[in-house]
Amino acid sequence: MMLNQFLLLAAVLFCLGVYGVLTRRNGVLVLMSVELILNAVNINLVAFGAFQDNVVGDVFAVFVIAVAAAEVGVGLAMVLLMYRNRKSIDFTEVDMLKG
Amino acid sequence: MSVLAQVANELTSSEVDIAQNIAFGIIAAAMIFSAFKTVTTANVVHAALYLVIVLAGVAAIFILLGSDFVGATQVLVYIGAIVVLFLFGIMLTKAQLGDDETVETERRSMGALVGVLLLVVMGYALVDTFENAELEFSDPEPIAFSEIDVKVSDVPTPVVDALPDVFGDRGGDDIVTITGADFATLVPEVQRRVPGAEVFGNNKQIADSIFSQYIVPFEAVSVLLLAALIGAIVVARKE
Amino acid sequence: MSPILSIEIPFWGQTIFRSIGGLAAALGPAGLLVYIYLFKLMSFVQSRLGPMEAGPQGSLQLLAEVGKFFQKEDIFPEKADRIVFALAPFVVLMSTFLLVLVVPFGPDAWFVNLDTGIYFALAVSSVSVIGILMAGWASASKYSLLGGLRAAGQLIAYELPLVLAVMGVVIQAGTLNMQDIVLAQAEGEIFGFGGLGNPFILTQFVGFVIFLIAMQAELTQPPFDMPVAESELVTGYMTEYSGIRFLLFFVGEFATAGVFSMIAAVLFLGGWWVPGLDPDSNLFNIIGPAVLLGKMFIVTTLIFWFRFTYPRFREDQLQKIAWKFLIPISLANIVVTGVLKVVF
Amino acid sequence: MSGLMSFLAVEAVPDVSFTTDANWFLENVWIIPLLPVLSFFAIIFFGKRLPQGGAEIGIAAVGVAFVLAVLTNIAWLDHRDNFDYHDGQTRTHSEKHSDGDDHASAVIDVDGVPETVVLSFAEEGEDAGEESHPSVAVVNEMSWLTNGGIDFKAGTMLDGPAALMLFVVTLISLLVHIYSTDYVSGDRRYTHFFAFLSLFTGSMLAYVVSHNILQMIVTWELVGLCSFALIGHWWEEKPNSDAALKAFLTNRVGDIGLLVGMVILFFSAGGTFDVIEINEKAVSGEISQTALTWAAISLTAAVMSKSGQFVLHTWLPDAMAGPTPVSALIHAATLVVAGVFMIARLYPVFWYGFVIPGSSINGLALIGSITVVFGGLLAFVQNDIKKVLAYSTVSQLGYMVLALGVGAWTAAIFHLFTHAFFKAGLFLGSGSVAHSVHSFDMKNDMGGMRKFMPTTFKTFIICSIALAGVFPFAGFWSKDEILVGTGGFGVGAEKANGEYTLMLVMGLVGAMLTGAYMTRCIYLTFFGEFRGHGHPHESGPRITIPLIILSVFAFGAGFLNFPPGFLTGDAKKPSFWQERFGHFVEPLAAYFPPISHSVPSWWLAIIASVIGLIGPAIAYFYYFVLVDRKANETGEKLTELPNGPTSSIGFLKAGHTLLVNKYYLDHLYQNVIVGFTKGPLSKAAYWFNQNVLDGVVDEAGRSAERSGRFIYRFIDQGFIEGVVNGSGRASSTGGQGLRKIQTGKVQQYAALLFAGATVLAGIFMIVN
Repeated sequence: MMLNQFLLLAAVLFCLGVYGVLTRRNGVLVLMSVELILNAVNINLVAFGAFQDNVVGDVFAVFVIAVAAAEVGVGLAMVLLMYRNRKSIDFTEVDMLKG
Repeated sequence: MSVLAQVANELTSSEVDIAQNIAFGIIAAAMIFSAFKTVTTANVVHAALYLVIVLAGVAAIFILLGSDFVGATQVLVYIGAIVVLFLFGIMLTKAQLGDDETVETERRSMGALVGVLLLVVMGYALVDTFENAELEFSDPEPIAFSEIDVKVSDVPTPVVDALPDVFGDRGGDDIVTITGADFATLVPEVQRRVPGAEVFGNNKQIADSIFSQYIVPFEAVSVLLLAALIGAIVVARKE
Repeated sequence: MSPILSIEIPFWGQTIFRSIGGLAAALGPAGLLVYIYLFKLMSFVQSRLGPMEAGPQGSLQLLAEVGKFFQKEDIFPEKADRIVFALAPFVVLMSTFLLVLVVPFGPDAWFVNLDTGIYFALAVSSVSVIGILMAGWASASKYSLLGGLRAAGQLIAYELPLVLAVMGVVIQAGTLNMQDIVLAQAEGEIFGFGGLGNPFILTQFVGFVIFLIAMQAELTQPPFDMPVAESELVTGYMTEYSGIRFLLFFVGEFATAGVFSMIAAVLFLGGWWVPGLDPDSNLFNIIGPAVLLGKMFIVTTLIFWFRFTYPRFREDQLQKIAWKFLIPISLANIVVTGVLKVVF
Repeated sequence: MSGLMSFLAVEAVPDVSFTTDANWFLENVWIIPLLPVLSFFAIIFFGKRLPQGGAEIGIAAVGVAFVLAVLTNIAWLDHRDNFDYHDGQTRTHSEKHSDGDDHASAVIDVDGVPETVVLSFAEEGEDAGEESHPSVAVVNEMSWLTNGGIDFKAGTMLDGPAALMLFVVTLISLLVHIYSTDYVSGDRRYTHFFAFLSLFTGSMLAYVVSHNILQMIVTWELVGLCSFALIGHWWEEKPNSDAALKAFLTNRVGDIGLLVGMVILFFSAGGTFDVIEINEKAVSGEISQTALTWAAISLTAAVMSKSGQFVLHTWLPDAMAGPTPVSALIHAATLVVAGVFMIARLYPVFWYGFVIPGSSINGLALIGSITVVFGGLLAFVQNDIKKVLAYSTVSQLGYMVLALGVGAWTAAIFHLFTHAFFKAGLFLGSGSVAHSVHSFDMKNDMGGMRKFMPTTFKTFIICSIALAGVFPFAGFWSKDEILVGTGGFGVGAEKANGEYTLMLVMGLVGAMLTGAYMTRCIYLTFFGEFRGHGHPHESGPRITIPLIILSVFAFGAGFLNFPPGFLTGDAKKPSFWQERFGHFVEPLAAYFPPISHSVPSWWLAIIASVIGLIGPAIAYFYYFVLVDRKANETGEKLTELPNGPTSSIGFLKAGHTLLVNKYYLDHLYQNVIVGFTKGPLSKAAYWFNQNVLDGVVDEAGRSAERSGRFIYRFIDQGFIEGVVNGSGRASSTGGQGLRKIQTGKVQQYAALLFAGATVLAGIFMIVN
């Protein structure tokens, strides 16, 4: 197997994640897109780990997974707070700080 | 020892490559399709379920790369916890059944432009840099094995069966020497039964490096998780 | 490579063989459990005979029930999300089939010998939550949604003690591989006496009890059956299901009970091994599955006994037991096990 | 007979440092500190529910630890004499450097071929005709974590001083525990008290068996923390909590020195925390002299605060605010000897850092000798019996530091050992008296106590005599050894480490003072008329039995280390019972500097004894004769002469005032240093600010104004104005345009971010 097929797959996932982050209005969907980006990163880490025949990539992938869990926990809590305050989780409505 | 590495014991390397490539192709296609649907579908719950497919695909990719521990972690944390949290979030914010046309902004073209631009740049860079990089999987090797003298009666049957030259017709209290060369000829399942051999799989290596070399990041992540836990409770709690 | 009956089988053949074996290993015990426990033991506990008409002593009742479900109409609620609704039971069942793959039945009799064995099992067991949430949401019914949410909350809460209880065994055996866990018990010694091996139920009794309680909750069986509490939620996330799809949920529940019991038997009761015999002998490839089945029935008898005799917990009690009681105890168990492992 | 090492020769230091394979008790000493620590948690969690309020757990844990410590000492005796360093399990100095990263267990070779260790030390012990037998420390270590290429290890290191301290700490702690069950019974924080007593003991035990300096720092701080908790045990009263805070904060000052010193050692020893390795490198000269000197100076600061050396000793008397058993524990076995033990543990650092051998003065010895005299003087003006003892401790600690400073290592440890018993006995005795009269004030509430408390009186007398250094009590032997070790006036023959004449004189003066202030203390407490209230009575057996045990040790502990030549008459003829203690504690290994041992001197012993008795004699004359006569004449309850020398003679009066005010050190700290900073210094700064700085600033302002006016008139109005207005308009227009970009929409920002990053990445790619 080539290293590149994994990296390119990760690149596609990453770009789809970016697209999602940029176009979604729903807070939960934005968070999901962020997960796509993180997973793309994880694929890269593990692929490079396998490429160099060590476990550093695996270790950091595990760390990234743990951090992602923390991120989703806090992120969803914020979305819930937003829903409670504004009865909506539309990100485009949270623009009170515009210039 | 991953599933695929086991397959590798039974097929020649070219066959492995074909099988693995076919598997990769199927998984990658499913993942890209699902990821696309995740970021475009108007139904929030469907997006979450498509995300499950992507995440499962990532887990499969990890196993394909020989990191079944990370794969299992991916399933346990992402599918077992994160997606469930997403579904909770969706259901608690009263997502409607069916399509919700308000989930996307009007700026799709801008997102698509950035995405495609990014893909072009990254794709070009990757193809340019790693054009001929090939993944080679070495079998998990025993880290701690040295020549050992053992009583035949202490050696498990599969080891005796697998090393006819060494054991011959000796038995009982006879002492035999298992050398590193003999050891290397054994398949991993049998290797781990050799007295004195400590087969370091991927798991042990990961554990070793987390708890020695990366102990500080590990502790930092634990503190981060605790902070996130408290933060999430404080933020989401009703006054 | 594992020669089965000394015949070289090509890989694709082995794969098919394993898939069929996996189905059988999950579904066979499920049928037996339904018949023995739900039909017979439950009746015995309640001082009645149970089904007696179909076949001698009602032994064909199971077939009759399956036939009945096959005949029924496959109903979709009008507002349901049809695809998700249809897929949900399969997701639940798939989690069970993935679980059975890593269970070892003998020294060479296994479907997949994963290095991450028990960790993989715990990981895939959590997939069933997705199926339940899918069913609850797609049914477009308040009962179903509430049941699904309750089930998910419960399953997440009890997933933790389940994993933590296993950690004690993993620390003691020094491996995640289930085959090696069996061998660690077979080759272990208690205070230098190796005749009985060292079944971890002796040294990890706390872990075993926590595992059983958490398993009961994972199966949403009484006394942990809030999500399907018929007096409040009809049957929770299964309310809108009928016919074959309901049967799938039903089979999934009992198959999971069987597979979880097998895992408990492997972790705590020595798996396919019986004391006094050499764990390397080929004999175990033949009697191993039977031994494991026997040990599985010991565990299932325990959990179904509780199922038939205890009343249901309240939702807050149920969460309290998990977070305030089981998790601290299992954490303490891990600490103690770790310390003892280092000391000895 | 191979066990007796030659005490005359400059022993050749063997190349052997430590072994990892020894008797079970020696390898598993970690159990001893663990027991009291576990007991701490057990008492904290379950103590209140037990019938004895948790005391039974503490006593049981410390008791078991004591038994283990005794067994460890027996095992060490055997190991010290009979360990065969020729077999393959010992690691030598040179080998250690080759594979220093490996775990200790890696030494035992897998292939089973034993490594032969060739000992390269020459047999120089010709004077006694014996081969030097190395004292090989027992190390049990494990890798705790690895980070940044440094292997952090945890483990225990047991050698002579460590084994000795295990015995002393557990014994005294056990007695203190038993004593406390009576002394603090009915206290509102009884359980809490025992919990911290246990933790205190446990941390000190962990400190003495520390395998690396990191562990030493941690346990050192733990000891400090426990002392804080115990000194402030009755924190409801302001002075007590103040005293606890003072102890803690003063120690913090020294702890900075500790950290700095340890960091210097860590880096100069090439990144290792290992005590043995650091010591080896100091001995072999791998650490530069400068680094050693700075490390030694920094560590001395730590010792000054922890072991109450002069100028940083002020917290120690205040620490008497804690319950008396705690004072006994602090002063005899735990807190304050930590500093002394640290010098002993890292002795090569001080030995080479202060250039101890062959010199006649150095910082360590100077601090010690000043402390001996100044601390002793302060004891004369105290009315609180515990404060007398506290200053006495300061003075005795001065002796230990002095001894270490002059190279008399063994004498210092020996004094630490004997001092532990009689000082614990004195403190517990004073507690016994105070328990009975409910006060510590000798002048107002005591007097004539010998009639009421005969047992306490007898033990107190024995301990006092031992403290004063009267033959043949314990204090005599250890103090004499220190005095000989100074080598002043050429005593100790050519084998002493240097000629520290000043230290010898100070030591003799200190000995005289010791006897005198103890005589004063005994008179005020036990003789004369009872001046207090109520009906005092003898304390119960839980208090008196520890006192009796301690006084037995105070009498007999000195016999462990007869000087060479004692009883045989010929110093060159060793006999079996001589120098047993030195043989037991002194490391003779590659991690210990080659100290030499002084030859005992008969005439010094006699002179010291005479001088030591002059002090008490004068005090006896003053109190027992003059004051007693006056008291009988006037019929009053006198504690001193109404017209004594301190009130009638000018310079004595001045001296008395100086002492009462504790050399004005507290004034120095509080009024002068703090006050100076608050008062004159800030005033000066203010004046400087007002007049100099402001003047400069004002002048600068004025000239700027002048030039500004000039520039305004000629340059600004004409030329700049146009440019400024133009740029203002430009930025206003630009701002209006850019404002549209700041929409507040997060996703738009994200899009710009990603697009920007992509473009940058693309540019980099093209450039490369």
